[in-house]
Parts: sequence; structure tokens; C-alpha cells
Amino acid sequence: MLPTAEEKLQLFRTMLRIRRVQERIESEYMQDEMKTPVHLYIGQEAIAAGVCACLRDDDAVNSNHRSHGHYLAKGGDLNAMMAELFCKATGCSGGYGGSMHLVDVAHGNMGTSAIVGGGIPIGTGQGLAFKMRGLDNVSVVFFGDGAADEGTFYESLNFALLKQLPVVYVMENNGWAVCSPTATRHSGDNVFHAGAGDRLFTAKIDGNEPEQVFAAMAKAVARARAGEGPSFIECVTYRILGHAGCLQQDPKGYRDPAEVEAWRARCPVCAYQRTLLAQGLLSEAGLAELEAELAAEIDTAFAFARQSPLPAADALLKNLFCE
Amino acid sequence: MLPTAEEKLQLFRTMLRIRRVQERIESEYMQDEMKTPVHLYIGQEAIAAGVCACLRDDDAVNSNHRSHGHYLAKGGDLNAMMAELFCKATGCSGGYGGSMHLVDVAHGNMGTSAIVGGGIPIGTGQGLAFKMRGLDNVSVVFFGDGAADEGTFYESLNFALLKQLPVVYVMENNGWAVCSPTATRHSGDNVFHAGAGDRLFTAKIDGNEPEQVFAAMAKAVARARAGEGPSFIECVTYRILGHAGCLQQDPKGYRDPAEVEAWRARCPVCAYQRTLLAQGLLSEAGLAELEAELAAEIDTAFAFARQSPLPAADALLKNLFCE
Amino acid sequence: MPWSRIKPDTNEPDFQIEGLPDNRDGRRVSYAEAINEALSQALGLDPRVFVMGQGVDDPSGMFGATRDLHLKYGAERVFDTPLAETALSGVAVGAALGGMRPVYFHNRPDFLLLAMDQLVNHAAKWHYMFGGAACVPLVFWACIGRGWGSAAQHSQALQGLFNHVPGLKLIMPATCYDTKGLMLAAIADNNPVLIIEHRMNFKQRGLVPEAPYTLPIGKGVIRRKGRDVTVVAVSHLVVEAYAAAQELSEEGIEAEVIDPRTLRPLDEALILESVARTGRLVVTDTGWKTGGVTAEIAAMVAEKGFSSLRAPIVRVANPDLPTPSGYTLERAYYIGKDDIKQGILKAVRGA
Amino acid sequence: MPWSRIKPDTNEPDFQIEGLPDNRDGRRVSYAEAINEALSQALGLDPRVFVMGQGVDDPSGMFGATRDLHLKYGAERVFDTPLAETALSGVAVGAALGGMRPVYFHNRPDFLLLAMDQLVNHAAKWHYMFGGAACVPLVFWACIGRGWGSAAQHSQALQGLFNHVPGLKLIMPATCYDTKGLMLAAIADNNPVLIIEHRMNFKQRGLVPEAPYTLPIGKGVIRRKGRDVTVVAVSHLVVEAYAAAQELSEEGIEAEVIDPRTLRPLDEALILESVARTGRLVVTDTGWKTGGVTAEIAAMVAEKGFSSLRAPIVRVANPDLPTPSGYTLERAYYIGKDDIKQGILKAVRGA
Ligand SMILES: Cc1ncc(C[n+]2csc(CCOP(=O)(O)OP(=O)(O)O)c2C)c(N)n1
Ligand SMILES: Cc1ncc(C[n+]2csc(CCOP(=O)(O)OP(=O)(O)O)c2C)c(N)n1
Ligand SMILES: [Mg+2]
Ligand SMILES: [Mg+2]
Repeated sequence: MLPTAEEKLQLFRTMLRIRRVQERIESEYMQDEMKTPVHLYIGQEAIAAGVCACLRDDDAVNSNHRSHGHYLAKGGDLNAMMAELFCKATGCSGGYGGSMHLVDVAHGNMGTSAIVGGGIPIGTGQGLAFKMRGLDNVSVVFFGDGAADEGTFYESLNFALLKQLPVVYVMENNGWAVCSPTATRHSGDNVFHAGAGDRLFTAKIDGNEPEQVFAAMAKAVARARAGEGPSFIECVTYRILGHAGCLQQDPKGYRDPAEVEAWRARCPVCAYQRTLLAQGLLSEAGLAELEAELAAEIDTAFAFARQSPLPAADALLKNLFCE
Repeated sequence: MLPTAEEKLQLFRTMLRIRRVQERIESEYMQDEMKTPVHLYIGQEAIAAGVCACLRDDDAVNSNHRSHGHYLAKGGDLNAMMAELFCKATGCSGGYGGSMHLVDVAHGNMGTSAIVGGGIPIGTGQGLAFKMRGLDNVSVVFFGDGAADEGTFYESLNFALLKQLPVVYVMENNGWAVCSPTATRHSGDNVFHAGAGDRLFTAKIDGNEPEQVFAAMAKAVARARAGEGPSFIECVTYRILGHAGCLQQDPKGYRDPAEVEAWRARCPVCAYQRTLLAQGLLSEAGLAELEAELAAEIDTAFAFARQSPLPAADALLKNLFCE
Repeated sequence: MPWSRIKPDTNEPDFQIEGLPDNRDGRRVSYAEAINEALSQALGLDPRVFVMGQGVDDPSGMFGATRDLHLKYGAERVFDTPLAETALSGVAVGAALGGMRPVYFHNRPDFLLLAMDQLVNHAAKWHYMFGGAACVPLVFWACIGRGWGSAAQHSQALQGLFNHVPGLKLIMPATCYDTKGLMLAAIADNNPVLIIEHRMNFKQRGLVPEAPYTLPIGKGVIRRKGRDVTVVAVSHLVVEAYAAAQELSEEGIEAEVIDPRTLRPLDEALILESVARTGRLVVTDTGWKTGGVTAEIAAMVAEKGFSSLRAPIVRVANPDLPTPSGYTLERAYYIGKDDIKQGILKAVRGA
Repeated sequence: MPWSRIKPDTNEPDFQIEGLPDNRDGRRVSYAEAINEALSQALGLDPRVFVMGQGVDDPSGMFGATRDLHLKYGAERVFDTPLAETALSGVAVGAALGGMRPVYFHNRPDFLLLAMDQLVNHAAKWHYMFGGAACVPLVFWACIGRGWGSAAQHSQALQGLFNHVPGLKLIMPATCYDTKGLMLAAIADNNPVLIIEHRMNFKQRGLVPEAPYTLPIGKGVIRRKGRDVTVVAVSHLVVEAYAAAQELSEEGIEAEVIDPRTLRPLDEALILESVARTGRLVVTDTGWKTGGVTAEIAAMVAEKGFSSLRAPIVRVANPDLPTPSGYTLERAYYIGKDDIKQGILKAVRGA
């Protein structure tokens, strides 16, 4: 399924917005005001954008440590995200969570786990809840190639297939888990890719192409809503910055600079921008307007975060239990 | 690879021996002298026999709660096994382990885990040790279809492939995990079966045919010794008695009596006996002799177990740590 | 495994059952029936409740606790699972986030070690970690598998581990009345709750009202009044401690027996108030001694009730060893009435 | 994450370091270098030793602890793993059974929750469960990730869980000298040993002999002599307790600071002997309070050293909450020198 012109512009807008937010965080991170371990999403924007474009607010997303893109694409509030990174009471998680634990239940951001692979079964259970409640909502799990090493992935997928759950497993294969390349962790292509055949809709796609992501996801979501069970979409992409923190904090020497450069040249945001400009769907003027709008929004969010109050003194003791 | 005439007789002997031992335990279990939860192997004898016929004493076997057959086929001492079931100090595990925890390091029975799936990574690590030590030994893991539900299986197989470990994964698919049929637990054929293709030698065979098991195993072992990595052999079979204890303790109603009868008719021991008799490799006289010999051996083992001393009073406090 | 030969089925002793004052003529049901009734009522009353677990629809049905529920409420709401405790625990967490109220049965706590990541890193933290944005109402259940050579991997009493985890509630019932009321309370609770039962409890029959009721999580009960020593006993040891106390009464020692019922939150006030009267404390638990439940209760009293204490605190717990399988070793391993008696004598007479 | 801004690198205080009497002029190395040296020596001396773990061959090399070992000893003996903590723990158990001596690094204890089944159900039980027929010599290592908003899933101090498990040895070093000697001892031990480090320790530089040496597992050390109160402090809190004691010395209170170094086995005699002299006990640990390490040490003294006690035992531990991420909440959450000072004052003056 191809996106409409409007959807294309929206895809691009989402990607660019994620990119600009990430860049701003990166550029300010060394000031140490954001005292939380950030895992930036630069290079992977097409995935969050393409996936979430196919979802409704009441569909659920479960994600991981690298969640800024998922949170924003799914409709999460930017002010609340930035306040969370600044450890403020107005943060989406009240300052309890930090960058690795963003939440926005109203928009279906059901939470993230910083335990690699930990969110996969949780998203699966969310799908079970939808099915048991007779709803046509979809549960999406975002996870990395590192998380695919974990047995929870195998166990979850087996269960989702068994119960025909409306879950879409979106694997962002960015080639690395911290400083470990996929080849030192996976014995080859993901076993499920070939394995489940007729029973599981699987796609291995270029994760830097938002329209490919959109198309695969649209199919997966339609199947899920129709009660046809889970899907597995492997998006090949690249983490352009370091694993955590800003670029200058990334240890040197674990990956080939040429590899990084090659992927930088394949920047999904720039590429899609070129495409839309060439297709005449986007004008230089429109782009400038968009950039200005995003810059203003980001300024506002950072200002909001900075001006927000710190958690109250007694906050520590709250929220252990739900009444 | 086909077994030689001698190997065939040996296969049969091993199967019959396991069968007779199991039958004796079953028939005496209600006397409550063996105060340990037994999981009998009746119906699956061809697997242990076929697999272990391809192994040397210094190859390792890791197994599970249903381990009597593995232990015996791998050369474990019958007296010590029976003494263990009678909770005696002369038991192979000194009375600390019981039926679910048999060991005989001298013959490569490295221990069993009664945590389903727990032995799979341990056997994998045993393979790692062989490889790191530059030996050509093979590590075999026996596990059930239930254990294949567990993520440790996925994680272990990925690791064994990654490191090209000399491990043979022998899955005994007896159709049931306690009272749960495979269909309520597996979403279809084991994913690895089709998945790993060129990288993993896999075979799905009739686990009631000892020569099929032998042939698949011989190939897997040759690959492992040659440094060509792990194999996965799924043996289709059936647990003819109940999950645990003796037949009259098996709850009724969870499986179709016709299913049990059909598999009883496919009894691997009787079938192979018929084959060998028909092939003239076994004579009625030879069979009678073998039966007599086994009966005597089993009598001796039960007598040994009964006459053996109970653990000494201070045994409880021993063996927590290895000096 | 003839459990009936390990301990015969018996009526619960006539000890005090909070909330059931005039209970001598009530309806008596087995422990398994009490749980089964709680589950059945929860399933009947709240469409969000479901029951999952390896074997919940077996003919044996978790020692009877889940028996036939799948027939009554359907295979969609009472379902067997693959043997995949790690992910299935996460599935329960996710289903709870998604508006359901899962009750996840494990037949033994030993298997919960595969669920630790989801229980401790996820379920117990989700509400706090997201500043209260989401709740995880779920119940985990497991039954300690003592006896008949269950051995090291099938008989662990692991409450000492879970007692350490903030964000989890931990319940260990000791009577039929409590197990029903606390199960219904756990299901109604908006937080992750772990219920650990004991195989020996399943030999009891007790007084249980038929209508649904809940009991407060975090409230203990005095099973027997006494002036000389406070005995805090957990799970099936409540019955053992009661028997020990009754026997010592003949020797002139009056032990007060406290059943905390929930370990987390712990009814500290009840224990401290009792120790303030008796001046002596024995704590007994089915788990290992070192770093376990007896450690926490002893430490709490040594901290907050020190001035009342007139003698060393005595802990009576399982030895710090894996469970051996052989019956003679098992006998030497497990603690019961006589060990508690000795503990009481030590606390009272110093030997 | 600029850890250097959380705590600057410092020399260890001049407290007593058993076995290093004239140590003021010795060689000083960083904490990471001390571990690295131990591993390098073990790899060099014993071909059975190998090092595995997610990221052991990273440029950062487990905060420096494993840095460059793969270059020196080859990728076969020092290798990265998939993110599969459950099975890889079992792989370590199997390799140990197969005659090797694995050292398995996890960068945070939080991830060990995925390894619980193999650690508790398998590694810790294998020797006993088979009546001594097989040994599992392996070392697990993890480093508590306090600070910089690491939050609920990346900062847990889970020693309280492992302290409950018979069959595991549990070591928490506090000095550069100890971490080297105890790592070499753990590798030489024929049993599963868990070493839990603390991120704050990695800011220390201390005196460390170059030649390989082992320290006894199960022996604590008195870091500071004192007559008024015994403070048992674990891991990086030894430094905090020492600082608290030094400050209180000016107020006339002399606290004795004990570093147990290994929690299991625990040097009970050392603690009891000290309490016999001081009559007062403060226990402080980086883990949660309820059911944790402070509970066991307090309970042990309330049981075996009661007659020496002249005041309530005081426990100073992390609050029973998941770790919040925000720095103001973190500051309110974590305990340190001042909390220990207050604890000492409470023990000594009753407030
Ligand atoms: C269970 C577990 N093990 C290890 C870690 C440490 N860790 C944090 S992120 C990460 C890499 C994850 O890789 P991947 O899933 O591919 O996500 P990416 O960072 O590439 O987006 C690791 C190993 C963890 N958080 N959880
Ligand atoms: C982790 C774990 N979960 C549950 C159990 C309880 N249990 C014991 S044996 C068994 C069935 C195992 O089935 P399978 O692996 O197919 O072996 P089989 O009994 O059929 O030989 C189960 C569920 C267990 N021992 N370990
Ligand atoms: Mg990755
Ligand atoms: Mg089976």
C-alpha cells in the first residue's frame, strides 16, 4: 500500500521532527542539564514514522531504551518528553523515568523497558488484552537486533502465533548492540524470517525508506485488525551516532568510519526530503516553514523543560503502589 | 549410515534393557519404597539407544527429568540408579538427587535438570568446553517438546551456531508436556526445522525407529567431531505411560485412549524385536537368553538398592560446596 | 506421588480465624476448593479476570485449585500456556497494562526464577518508573512442592527472594478462609501480587463462607494468645507452631502465635505489640534461614522493638542447603512442630 | 554519562587493609586496573580460565575491567556474547562442568534477573544435588550502576537476593587490593561465586601489589578501630562509613568500621566479636532495606550477640523503592556518609 500525498508529507514531517529534536538534545547534552542516559534515534527515523503512521491513538506501542522516535511518532507530547529528560516534575513520567522510560498512555505509548527484550512479551500481552476484550486495536513492539538475541522474542512470537494475537513485531536492525556487531551475536538471518512461512507475515525491508516501512506496516496492521494474527517486520537501518550520550562520548575504534560514512550518506531524512522535493510534494519554501515551525516548537519544549519545577520533596515516596 | 549387525543387536539390547527396567519400576512403584517422582521412558527407548550408540564414554550427555533411558544407554550403572531411586547412600547421586537427578560422570552422564529447558544451555556450554579444550568430543542434550517452548532453546541454538559448537540437540517430541498437547503450546512445526537451512544440520525423524535415530545421529556426531557445528534432531515419539509415577496414577481424560492404543501398537521395542527376528539377527533362543540375563540383572539391582544403607546422619550437611 | 501418605487430610485446628468469630458450625471445604471458589467467583464477577498457566486446564488442575474452571468460563479465559515462564510473565504484565486482570499460575516457586526479570524489573517497577501513569494489576501464584523426594529444583520456598522486592505484594495464606479471601483481595488489588502457597496446606479442610469476600492485604492475625513468647509463623508452619504452642502449654509455657498472612506489606504493629507483651520472639519460616523471611522479621524487631526484648531472638527456618531428595535426608532437612518447640524453649529458657 | 562529575577519582582513604601493613608507599592503581590485572593474571596462569560477557571486548571494556584482554589472550578466550543472559549463564555452567573456569561479566546486576534460573536452580545446586559428583567452578560479575539517572532498571543493588541462596558465594569488594585478591580467589574456587561491584568503587585508586595473590573468601576486615559502636558497611559504603566515623571522632564517638568483604559466607565471628566490645550495631548496605543484607546481619546479631547489645540495631539502607531517575529524587534516594552518621548517632545516643 502506498501512502497518499498527504501521508507522505506527514511521514516526512514526523521524521524531520524526530531528527531535529534528537539533534538538539545531542548538541546540548554536554551541558549536563539532562542527567539521564540518552539513546539517540538519528538514522532510524523512517521506521518510527512509517510504523506509527499506520496506527490509531488507541493502538499500543511498547518500546525500548531508544524510544524518543517511537514516542514522538505515536503522538507523545514533546514538552513532557523534554521535561522528563530534564528530570522535572512535568515530565511524562514525572521525573521518575528519564530518557529510557517515556510514557504517554493517552496516545498509546504504554511504556518502555530498558531491559533489552523486556518489552517484547509486554507488547504481546497488550495484544492479548485487545483480543480478549474483543477490540480491533493493534499492539506494536519496537525492539533492536540486540533484543532479538533474547529468548523472550522466541517465546513471545510463539505465543502470539498460537493465539493469533494482533501484534506487530518491528525489529530495528541497526547492525549494533552497543559495540557488538550483529555478526558476533546472530548466527545468521533471523530464524523466524524463513521459519514460520505461511503462519506469520514477515517482511525484511529497508528501514531507511519510510514508504517501504509504511507499506509493510499497513499490511501487518490490516491483518492484525482482521484477526489474522501477528507479523514480524525486520527493518534494516543504522545507528548513526553512538550507542548512548552524544557523539563525542562514543568510544572510538569499534566500528569502521567508512561504514558510518556510508550510512550517513544514506540518511533517511535527507533522502526522503530529496524525494519529496523532486516529486514536487514539498517546496523549498514549505520546507523552510516546516523547519522554522519545528525549531520554534523545540525551543518552546526546551524552555518548558528548563522552567518546569523539580519534583516535590515528598515525590520520592509516592507512586510505589497504585491505589 | 546403517548400523552393522552387531550394532543392531546392541541397539535392541539397550532398548529392551531400558524397557524392562522401566517396567519393573512401574510395577513396584505403588509399594512406595521409591519415594521419588519417576518419569518413565516407556515408548521412547529407540531414541536413547540410537543416540548413545553413536557416542563414546567421554562424550557428554545432559538430560532432563525423564532421564532413565539416557542414563542407561550412555553406560550408567544400573545398581547405582536403582539405589538412587530407593534414596540410598549408594545411589549415583548419593541419595541427594532422586529419579530426576541421575549422574555418572565417568560415563559422561553429566547430570540432569528437572527445570524444563534448563539442561539445554548447560549441554551447550559443555560443547563449548570441548571446543575450547581442543577435543573432538560431542555434547548431547536430550529434551522434550515442552522444553522446546522455552527461550533457552532459541538462545542456546543461536550460540551453538555462532560458535560452531559440537552439540547435538535431540528433541524427543512425545506429543505431550504433562497433560498439555503440543498443539496448545507450539504454534506449528518447530521454527528451527525450516529456519536455519544450510547452517544447521536438522532432521525430523521417526523416533520409534532406532536405525533412523542411529543414522541421523551418526551424521550429526561426525559433523560435530569434524568441527562442523551443531545439529538438531527432532524425534517423533510417544510417552505411553503417564507423565509421572505409575500408570494408575495418571489422571484420566486428558488424552484419547485411541491415541494411546495406536502408539502402543507402534511400540518401538516390539517392532524392532520383530524386525531383528525376521532378519534372522535375533533368534527366539537368543531373545530368551537376553530376557533372562536382563531379569537377573534387574533383580540384582533391586536387591542391591534395597540392601544398601541409607545416607549417614551427617550427610545432609555435606556437599554444599566442592572443596 | 501419594501425598496423602506424607500428611493425611485434616481439619484445620480450632485456632482463631479473624472475621469468622462464630465459625464452629460453618461450611467446611478443602484448601483447593477454597481457592477454586475464589477464582470462580472472580471470573464470574469481573470480565477482566482471566487465569493462565501451564496446566491450569489439566484434570488435576493445579492440585485442584483451578480444576474445571475452563469448562465453566471457557478456554479463552482459563488457558494453558507454553512452557515459557519468562515471556509469559511479560505477557501477563502486558495484559494487565491493557486493562485485564491476569492470574498466572505456576505450580512451583522454583519456576518463578525464570520469571524474575518480568516480576522484579517490570511488574514491580512499572507504576513507579512511569510516575504513576500505568498500573499492573496481576496475580502470580505458586505452591511450594515439599515432599516425596521433590528435591532441589522442585521444593524451594523462595519467599525470601520476593520479600526483598519493593513494588510486589507478597501473600502466604495458612487457612482455607484466608486463601479464599486473600485471593479475591489480590485480584481486586491494582498492583502485582504474589501468592505463595504450601503443598501441606492443601491437606487442610477449613471453614469458608460461600459468598465472595476479601481480606485486607497487610493485616496479620493472632492465632493463639500467649504471654510468654511471640511466635511468628509463616504459611503451613502456622499449624505447626500452633501445635507446638498447645503442647508447651502443658509445660506452663504460653506462646502467642502470629500468622502475618502477608509478608509484604508486613503487619509490623501486630508483631511489635505482641513482643511488647511477651518480651521474646521466635520466627519460623519454610524458606532458608540466611537472608530470608526470618531475617527481616527478626531485624525489624531488633530495630523497632529492641527495648521489649528480654532474650535473643530465635529463628527456626530451613537449613541453608538445597533440598535433598532421599526421605531420610528430607526428614532431617525439614522443620516442623518439634523444631519450633525447641525454638520456643530456647527463647523462654535460654536452651 | 559523565561519571566523573558524580564522584571524582580519589585515592582510597588510609584505612586498614589487611595483609598490606606497610602499604603507604606501594603501587597505586585504579579499581578497574586492579580487576583487569587479576583477570589477566588468571588468564595467563590457567588455560581453563576464560572471560565472557556482553561487551567484554568493547573499547570501554566493562568500565575498564576487561579492557584489551581479548587482544592479549585472543578472541577465543575473551569473547562477547549475544544478549541472552538466561542461556549464556547455563553455557557458563556447562563449560564449568566441562572442565573450564568461566568468568561471566554482566555490566549490571539488573540483568542477572534473567540469569536467576541458571544461577539459583542450577549452578548453586549442582554439586549438592548430585551428591558431590560434579563441580561448577565459575565466577559471575556485575557492577551496580548507580547515578546519572540510571533509573529503576539500571541501578539495582541486588545482593539481598543472592545473599539468600545456599550454594553461591557472594563477594562485594570495597578496595582495589581486595577486588584483585578476591577475583583471583573466586576464580580459584571450585564453586559458583558472584562478585558484585559498585560503580562508585571505580572512582578509587588504591595500593595493589603487582604479583598475583588471593584473599580468603569469608574473611572480613576491620577498617577502623572504635569502642563505641560497630558499623558493618558493604561495598562502596565502607568508604562512606569510614568518613562518617572519622567525622564523628571529633564529636567523641569512636565507631569501629567492619568491611565483611564477602557476604556469603559471612565473617560472623568478626562482627560478633566487635559488637561484644561496642554493644551497638549499625548495618549499612547499598541495597533495599526490607529483606536485604542489613536484615540478615541484624538478625544474626540479634540471635547470636543479643547479650552484648545495649541499644536497638540500626539499619541504614536504600529505601524500599525502585530507583527514580531524576537527580533530585536520586539525591533523596541514595544513602551515604550523612545517613550513616545519623545511624551511628541513633545507635549511640538513641536519636
Ligand atoms: C537484558 C539486558 N542486557 C544488557 C543490557 C545493556 N544494553 C543496553 S542497550 C544494549 C544494546 C541493545 O541493542 P539493540 O537491541 O540492537 O538496540 P539498539 O541499542 O541497537 O537500538 C545493551 C546490551 C540491557 N539493557 N538489558
Ligand atoms: C521451567 C519448568 N516449568 C514447568 C515445569 C513442570 N514440568 C515438569 S515436566 C513438564 C513437561 C515437560 O514436557 P517435555 O519437555 O515435553 O518432556 P516430557 O515430560 O514430555 O518427556 C513440566 C511442565 C518444570 N519442571 N520446569
Ligand atoms: Mg541494535
Ligand atoms: Mg513431551
